[in-house]
Amino acid sequence: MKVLYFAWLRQRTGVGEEDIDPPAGVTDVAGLIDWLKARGPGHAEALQDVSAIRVAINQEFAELDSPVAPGDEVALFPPMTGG
Amino acid sequence: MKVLYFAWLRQRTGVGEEDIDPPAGVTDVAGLIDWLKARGPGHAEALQDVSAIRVAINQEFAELDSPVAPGDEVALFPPMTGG
Amino acid sequence: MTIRVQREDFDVGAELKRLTEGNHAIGGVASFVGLVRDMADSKTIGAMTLEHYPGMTEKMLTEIEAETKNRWPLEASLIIHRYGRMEAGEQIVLVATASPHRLAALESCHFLIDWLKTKAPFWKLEEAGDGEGRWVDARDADDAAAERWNTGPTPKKHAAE
Amino acid sequence: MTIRVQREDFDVGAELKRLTEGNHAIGGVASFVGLVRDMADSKTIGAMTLEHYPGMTEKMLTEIEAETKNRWPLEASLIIHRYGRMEAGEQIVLVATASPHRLAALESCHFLIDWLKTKAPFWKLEEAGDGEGRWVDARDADDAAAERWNTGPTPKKHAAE
Repeated sequence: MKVLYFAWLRQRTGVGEEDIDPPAGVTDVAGLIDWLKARGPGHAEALQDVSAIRVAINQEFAELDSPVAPGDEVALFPPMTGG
Repeated sequence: MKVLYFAWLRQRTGVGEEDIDPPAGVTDVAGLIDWLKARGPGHAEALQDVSAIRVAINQEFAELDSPVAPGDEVALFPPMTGG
Repeated sequence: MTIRVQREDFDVGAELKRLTEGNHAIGGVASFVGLVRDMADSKTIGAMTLEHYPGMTEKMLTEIEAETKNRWPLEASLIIHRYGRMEAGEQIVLVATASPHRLAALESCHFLIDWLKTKAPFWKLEEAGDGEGRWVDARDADDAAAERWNTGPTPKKHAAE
Repeated sequence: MTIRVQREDFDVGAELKRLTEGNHAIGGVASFVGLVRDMADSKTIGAMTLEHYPGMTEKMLTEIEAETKNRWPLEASLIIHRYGRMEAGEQIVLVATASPHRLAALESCHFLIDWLKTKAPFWKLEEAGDGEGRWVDARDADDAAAERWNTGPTPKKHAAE
């Protein structure tokens, strides 16, 4: 599974992209975020407030209860501010 | 008094602009239009349906009961279609 | 704040560039260009001639622009309206507004063209395929579009969006 | 129907010209240009950097453009969005729509920029005068502006205005 971080999530985790292999118990976005928090203090800080995080799975918007599977590209980012 | 005609009012009257000297009894736009109708068959045809005519006095929009006076510039035209 | 009534064509890119040049308070520029299209009421149109009321045209455009500035916080605005004969595909009119705020630019541009259509003294004579000239009728939809800005819940001035 | 996501600046005049060239069915072109302004929340901004999600950006812009075409009768449309570092006064984004009808062009242009602001994966990092970078917060007003197009009485397709 590939995880991408953008904007302040990228800055706080200190990584733009990482390949991960979460355990079988991680089946949805909420579970994935919980598991990612344990990767270090930067991750823990970046991911502590899930209400501030938006998610896309394979470049489609998703929710906290959306299922994730091996091979997915999961992106975590703040609300968008383009235009 | 100067009268200007635009669009199909200009075409039907056959004149774009004319200097006129209406009698003292002509005191408002409606009276002026009635008086102008007698200037010829083109004028009579152009001015027969006052509901199709818009008016400006001295380049400000006016109504049928707006007063007119010697020295005024009165313009008669159909509803506008610019833009 | 610029108003021009002219026979000749205009360069949209150059005009928009001039509108914003050096003004870094501008966050958004909205514009509308009206063109002569080749169809009207299911008839083919080759060209049209725009007649106007010199003097009153400039006066009305100035009033419309002043009203726009009164309603929205604008940094710059522009109205260019052509008159005379124009063929299908030619540009007729350009309105543009620049504001710190996106919504103010978009709304004021929409307002400018809606009001211009019913309040500026222009008249269109279309040349149909048969060579006949036909004065275009005013459309109820245009009156309704202009009227909407009188009755709608438009705030007087957005301090911010 | 054109979508471009690019580092370099764009020429609004040339883009709008290309949009309408040779298409005489077009009666109106509406456009919006977003610029970097030098003030935000009462702070002076010297420059900003736009980060985006390559791949998903193009995908979302394509979906937004398709939705726009589905709602309004358009002859042509254009979205150009830049990324990377831009200084105050620089152009960030251009959206433009061309339709036989004025109202369709104006409304669809407004819709495009409103939806783009909340649905395209871009993030702004502002450089304040003190050299500090600050990630811009999403604004409730932008969400409301985008939401309006879901609940408003927008007709599916205007046959004519």
